[in-house]
Amino acid sequence: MRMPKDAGDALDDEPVPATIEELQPLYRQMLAIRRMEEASAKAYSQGKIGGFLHLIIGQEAVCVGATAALRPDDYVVATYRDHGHAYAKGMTARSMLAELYGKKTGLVKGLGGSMHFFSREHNFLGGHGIVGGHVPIAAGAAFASKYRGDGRVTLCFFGEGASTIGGFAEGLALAGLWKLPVVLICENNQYSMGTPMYRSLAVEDVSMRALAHGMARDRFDGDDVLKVKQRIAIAVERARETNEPTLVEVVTYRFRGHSMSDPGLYRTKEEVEEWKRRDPLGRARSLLVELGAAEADLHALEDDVKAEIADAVGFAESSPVADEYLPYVIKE
Amino acid sequence: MRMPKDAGDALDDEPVPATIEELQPLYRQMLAIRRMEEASAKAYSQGKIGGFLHLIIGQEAVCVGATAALRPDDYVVATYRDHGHAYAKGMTARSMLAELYGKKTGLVKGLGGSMHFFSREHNFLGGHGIVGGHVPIAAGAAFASKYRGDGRVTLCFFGEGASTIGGFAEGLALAGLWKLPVVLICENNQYSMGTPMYRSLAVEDVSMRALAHGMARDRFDGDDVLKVKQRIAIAVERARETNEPTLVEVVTYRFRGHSMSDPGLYRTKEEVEEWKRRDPLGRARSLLVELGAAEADLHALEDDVKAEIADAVGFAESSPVADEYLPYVIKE
Amino acid sequence: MPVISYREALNQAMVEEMDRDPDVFIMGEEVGHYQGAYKVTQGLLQRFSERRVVDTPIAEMGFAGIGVGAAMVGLRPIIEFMTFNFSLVAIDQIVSNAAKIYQMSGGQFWVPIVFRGPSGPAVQVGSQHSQALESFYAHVPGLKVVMPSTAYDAKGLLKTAIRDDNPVVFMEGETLYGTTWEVPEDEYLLPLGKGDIKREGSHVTLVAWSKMVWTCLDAAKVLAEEGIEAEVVDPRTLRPLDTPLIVESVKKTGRCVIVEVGWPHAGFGAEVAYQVQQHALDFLDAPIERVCSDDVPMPYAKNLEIEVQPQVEDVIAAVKRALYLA
Amino acid sequence: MPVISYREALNQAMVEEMDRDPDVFIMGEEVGHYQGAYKVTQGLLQRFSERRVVDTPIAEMGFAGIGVGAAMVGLRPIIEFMTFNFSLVAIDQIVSNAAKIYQMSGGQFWVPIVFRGPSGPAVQVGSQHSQALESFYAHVPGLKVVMPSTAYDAKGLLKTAIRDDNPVVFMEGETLYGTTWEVPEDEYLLPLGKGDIKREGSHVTLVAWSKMVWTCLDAAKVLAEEGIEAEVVDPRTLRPLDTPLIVESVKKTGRCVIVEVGWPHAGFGAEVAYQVQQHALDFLDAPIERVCSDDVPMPYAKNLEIEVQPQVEDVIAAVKRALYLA
Ligand SMILES: Cc1ncc(C[n+]2csc(CCOP(=O)(O)OP(=O)(O)O)c2C)c(N)n1
Ligand SMILES: Cc1ncc(C[n+]2csc(CCOP(=O)(O)OP(=O)(O)O)c2C)c(N)n1
Ligand SMILES: [Mg+2]
Ligand SMILES: [Mg+2]
Repeated sequence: MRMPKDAGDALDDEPVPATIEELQPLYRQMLAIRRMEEASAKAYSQGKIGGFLHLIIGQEAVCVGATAALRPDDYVVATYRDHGHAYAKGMTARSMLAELYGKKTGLVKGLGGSMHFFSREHNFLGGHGIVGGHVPIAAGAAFASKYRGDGRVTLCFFGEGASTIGGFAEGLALAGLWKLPVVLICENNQYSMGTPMYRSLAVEDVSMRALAHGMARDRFDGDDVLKVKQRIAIAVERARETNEPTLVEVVTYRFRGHSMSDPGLYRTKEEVEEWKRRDPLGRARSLLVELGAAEADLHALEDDVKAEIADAVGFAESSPVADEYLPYVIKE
Repeated sequence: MRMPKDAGDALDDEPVPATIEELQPLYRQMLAIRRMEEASAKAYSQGKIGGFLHLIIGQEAVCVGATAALRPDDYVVATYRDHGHAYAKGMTARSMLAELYGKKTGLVKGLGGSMHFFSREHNFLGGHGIVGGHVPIAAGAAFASKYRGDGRVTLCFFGEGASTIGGFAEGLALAGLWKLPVVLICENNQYSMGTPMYRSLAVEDVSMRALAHGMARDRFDGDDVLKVKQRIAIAVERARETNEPTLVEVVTYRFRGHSMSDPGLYRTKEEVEEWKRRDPLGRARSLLVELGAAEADLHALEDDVKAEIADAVGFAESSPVADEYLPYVIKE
Repeated sequence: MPVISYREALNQAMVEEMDRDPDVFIMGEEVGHYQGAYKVTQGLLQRFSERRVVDTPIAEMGFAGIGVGAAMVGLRPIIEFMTFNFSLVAIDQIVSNAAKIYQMSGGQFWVPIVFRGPSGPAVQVGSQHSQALESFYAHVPGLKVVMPSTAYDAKGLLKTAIRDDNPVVFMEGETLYGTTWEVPEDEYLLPLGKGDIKREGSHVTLVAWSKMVWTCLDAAKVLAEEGIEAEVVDPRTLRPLDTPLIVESVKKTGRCVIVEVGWPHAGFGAEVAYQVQQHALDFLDAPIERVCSDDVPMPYAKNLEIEVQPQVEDVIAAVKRALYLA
Repeated sequence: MPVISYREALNQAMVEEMDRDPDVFIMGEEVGHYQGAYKVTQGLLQRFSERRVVDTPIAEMGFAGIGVGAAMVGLRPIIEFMTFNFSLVAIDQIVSNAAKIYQMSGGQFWVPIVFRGPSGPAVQVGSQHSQALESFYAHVPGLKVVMPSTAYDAKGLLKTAIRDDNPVVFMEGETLYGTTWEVPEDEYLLPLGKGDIKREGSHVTLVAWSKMVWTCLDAAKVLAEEGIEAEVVDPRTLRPLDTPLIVESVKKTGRCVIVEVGWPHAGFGAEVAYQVQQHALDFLDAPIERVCSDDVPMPYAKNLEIEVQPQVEDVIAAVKRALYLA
C-alpha cells in the first residue's frame, strides 16, 4: 500500500469518543450513500444513466462526518463527485437518482446530471466540474457570510489532485488574507484519475499549503466518520467564531475507478484490498456493535436503507423525462 | 518605514566578500540602467515615449546582481519592468531606447515597447505584461534545458504582488515537482501598484511558498548587489548541478511610482526617503571607495555611462520610425 | 442638463446603486485606496468603507469566483477587471461558472454579478494589453454583454446591469472615460438589449459600438459634406442584440458597414452581418462591409498602432465601396 | 488502403513526428501511464519514455505555459487538453503568450506548439463539459485553428501542425474518435488553410467542420433521394480559412447553409456568412442559413441534449428554407 510520505500523523488510530446515538445516524447516511451509488452504477451499466458518473464509494466518512458538523444554514460546495455530499446535506435519494436518470423530477430538473447537484433549500451550492474552479466560489459564499455577519460557515471539498491548480491557490490565498469563514477540505484519495500522488505532488501533504497563508491546518484519517465529524467541528467553530479559515486534509481512498469509464488498471488488487480493510462503513458498523448496538437494530436500519434506495430507483424509473431547458438560461 | 513582518533575516547586514574587480562592473551596470531610465522618464514626459513605462529605479541591484551569476547561454524571463534585466543581460541602451521611442531600430522593431523586450541573441525570453503568466514560460525554458541536458539555468523575475496569482502557483508547483533548473526570484518591492504588502499577503514572506513544494528557498537584502550576486549564484549552481529549483525573495524598493502614470500618493515622502538611504547605487559606490577605488576612476566610469546614454538617446531620436508589423504575426 | 464624463457617469451609477441596495459591493485591484486604476471608482471607498469597496490582490480568477459565490447567495457584486485583457485568466469563472449556474442548478441559483472594466486598445500599451474580446463573451449563453459608447448610455446601462439577475459583462471604452455627454440629474435606467440610433441617415447604415460609434459619427460628418447621409446604429448590448433595430435601418438604407475595433476574423461584426443578410438580404444593394483592426496583435509604435486600427478614412472608404463610389 | 479510426490516425501522426524529430514531445493529464483519457496517446509512453511523454498534474495554465516556454527555446511541444473545456483555465497562455510572442519579440522568438484535445459536446456530460469554443481561438491572430472531420484529415493535418512554426489549436471531435476512414500507409501531409469538398453537389452548399461534416453528409444523402444535391464543404482549418473554396461553391449553388455544433451568437459560422455575402452576394438566391445548437448551456438529459444539437432533420429543414421549399 502506497502511503503519503508522512502519513504517520494522518493515519493515527487515536480513538475519538463515540456513542451509539452519535454514530448510528452517520452510519445510516454512509450506508444510504453507498447503496445509492451501487444502484446508480447498476443503472449506468444498463444504459439508464449517461455521461460521467464519479462514485465516492470508500470515501463516505468524509462527506458524512464533515457535514454532520454543520448547521442547516451552512453552505457546502463540492466537486463532480458530489452524491455523498448532497445526501449528507439533506437531499433525497429520490431527487438524486431521478437526476441521474435525466428526469423532470430530478434535483436540477435533469439539466445537470451527476456532476451538478444543487439545492437552494439545503444551501448546497453545487457539484462543480472544473477542477479547482469551485474553491473561489466557496470563498465567495464565505465572503458573503462575513459581509452580512450571518454566522454561516462554508465547507468546500476537493481532491488532492486539485491542489496544483490556480483556482485552488487563489481561493486559498484570498480566504487566508481576508479571513473568510470557510473550511477547505482536501479529500486525499491517493489518486487524481490515474495519477498517484507521487506523480502530482512534490510534497504529499496538501495541508502544508496553509503555512504560507497564515492559515490553520489539520490532517487526519478520513475513514473514521466520528473523527472526521469531531475534527471538522473544530474548524467549523473556528470559522464561526473568528471567521478564520482552515485547510484540512483527510486521507481516504476510493474503491472504484475515477468514473464509471475508468477500469482503474493503475493500481493493484492488493492495494485496493488493503484499503478496503479500512472501509469506513465496516469500521463504523463494528464500532456500533462494540458500543452495544443490537444486531436487530442494525438489520432494521439496513433494511430501511435498502427500501429507501429501492423506492428512489422506482421513482427515478417511473418519472417523466426532463422536458425543458429554455427557461433556465436567463433569469427574467 | 513599513517592513515585512519578519524582515530581520532579510535585511541583515552581514557583509559579503567584496573586491573592486567584482563590484565595479556591477556598479557601472546599475548606473547605466538608472541613467537610461532617467532618460526614458524625461522622454516620456516630453511625449516621445508612450504607453506604460515601469521604471526599476531603486531595484537595480537585483537584476544586475542576479544576472551576474549567469552564463551567457542561461535564460532570463522578466516582467513588464524589464529594462534593467535586459541591460544586465547584455542588450544595448541604444536598442532599448530606440524601442521605447517606437523606432525601427528598436530591440523588437518598435512592436513591443517598454514591457516587451526580447533578445534571442542574449537568451532573454522577454518582458511579459500579464502578471504571473511568464512564470510557467520560465519553467518551460528550464524544462527544455533538462530535456536536452544543456546545463542552462533560467532566472525568472516577478513581483511580490504576482505571488497571489494562479500562474505563479502552477509554475512553482510544476518546477518543484519536476525539479526544473529555474531560479524564481521575487523582487519584493513592498508594493504592487498602490497596494502595500499587508493588503495583498497574509504572510509577508513569499519564499515560504517553497515549503509546500519541497523546494529550496532563500530570502535576503536585495539592495546589496554583491550579496544578490553571491546568493543567486548558489541557487544557480544548485539548478545547474542538480536541476533543483529555488524560490528566492529579495527585499527591495522602487523609488518611483508603479509606472509613469502613478504619482505614488499611497506612501509618505519619509518612507521613500528612508529607503533611498539604502540606494543600491550609493551603497555600491561607497563600498568601492572604501575598497580603495580612485575617485578619478569612478568619475571616468560615470562620464562613460553618461556618454553611453546620451549616445543612445541620440540614436533613438534619430532612428526612423517603426514601419512594419505584418511579417511578424505568422512565421512562414 | 449637466454634461459629465463617461467615467463620472459610471461612478454615479455605482454610487446610486450602492446607496439603494446594501447588497451591492465592488471588488477589484486598486478599486479602493487607489481610487481605481482609471479612477472610475473615485470616492467609493470614502463613501462606502472597506466592507463594500474591496481591494484585492492580483488574483482575477480568485476574486471573480468569489464574486460568483457571493452572488449565488444573494449579494450583487461588481467585479472590476483592471482591464478586460486580464479577464482571460478569469474567463473560466465567467464562462463555466457565472454563465452556467442558473442552468446547472435547474433555476435554483442565479448569479447577479457585473464584470466590468475597460476594454479595447488604449494608447501604445502593446499587444497583451490591447485586445477587444467582446466576441468571446457575446458567444456565451447565460451572459449579457454591454458596451456603452456615451456617458448617458454608460450610466443607464450600468444601473440596469447591476439590477439584472444575470451575469453581465460590461465592457467600457478605455479611451472613452474622458468623453462627455448630457446626463440627466434624475434617475433613469436603460434596458439591456435595446440599441440606439446615434445619428439618422438614409444612404447607409453604420453599425458600431463603444468607441467606434464616435469614429462613425466623425465619418458621418465628413460624408454628410459630400451629401451622403449615414445612419449610425449603436446596439449598446451585444448579447442580447437588438437585431430588429439594425435590420430596420438596413432595410431603409440598403447598405451596411460594420465598424469594430477588434480583429476581423470571427469578430462580433460577423454576427451582425449574419443577422443582416438573414433578415434583409433582398434589401441589400451591396455586400455588407466590415471595418476592423488589422488581423494582427497590436504593435507598440504610435504610427503603426494608428495604421492598424479603424480610422475615419477607413470608414469613409468602406461606405464608398458600399455605395459603389470607389 | 487501410481503414483506421480517427483516434489511431492521430496516434500515428504523433508517433511518426516523434520518431522523426526528437524535439517533439507530448505533455498533458493522463497522456502517459494512463494511455490518454481518450486513448489517443496509447502506447506513446512505452515507445518514447517518460522524458517525451509527460504526465502532468492538474495545472493547465502551468503546463500550457511550460509548453510555450519550451517552444520558445526550440522544442516542439504537443500539449493535450483532456478536453478543450479545460483550456479555459489556460486560455491566457494561448492568447496572450503563444499567439503574441512572435510579434512581441519582433520576430526573434516563435512558438512551434500544438494545443490539442477533444472539443465539442460529447454525450450527457453537462454544460461545463460540452462546449464548442472554436470561435474563441479562431478570433486570435497569431494562432492557427484546425478541426479535422475524418481520420485521413486528422493525420495529415496533425503532422503538418506539429511541423508548423506557429501555435496551432488542434480541436478534435470527441465523438469522432471511433469513426473510420481510409488512410494511406505512406506518409502524407495536408496543408493548413486548405479546405476540402467532402461531397459534390449543385443545389446548395453546406459548410461544416468536425463532427457536423458527418451530419451534413447524412443530410445530403436524404436530400439526394429528393433530388437535391448538396455540396459539403469542410474548411478543415478555421484560421486561416479557405474562403475561396467556400465562395466558389456558393457561386455555383447560389445557396449556403452553415452547420455548426456550437452556439449561434457570434459563433464561427457568422464569419463564414460574412465572407460568403462579401464575396458572393450577387450569387445568393436566398439568405445564408445557419444551423447551430440552441443558444443555451447544454442540458444533461439525453432527450434534451439531442433536442439542443443540430440533427440531420434540422439541416434538411434549413436546406429547404434556402431552396424556398419550406
Ligand atoms: C481544469 C480541469 N482539468 C481537468 C479536468 C478533468 N478531471 C476531472 S476529475 C480529475 C481528477 C481530479 O482528481 P482529484 O482532485 O484528486 O479528485 P478526485 O477525482 O480524486 O476526487 C481530472 C483531471 C477537469 N475536470 N478540470
Ligand atoms: C493578470 C494581471 N492582472 C493585473 C495586471 C495589472 N498590473 C500590472 S503590474 C501590477 C502590479 C504588480 O505588482 P508586483 O507583482 O509586486 O510587481 P511590481 O510592479 O511591484 O514590480 C498589476 C496589478 C496585469 N498586468 N496582469
Ligand atoms: Mg484524488
Ligand atoms: Mg511589487
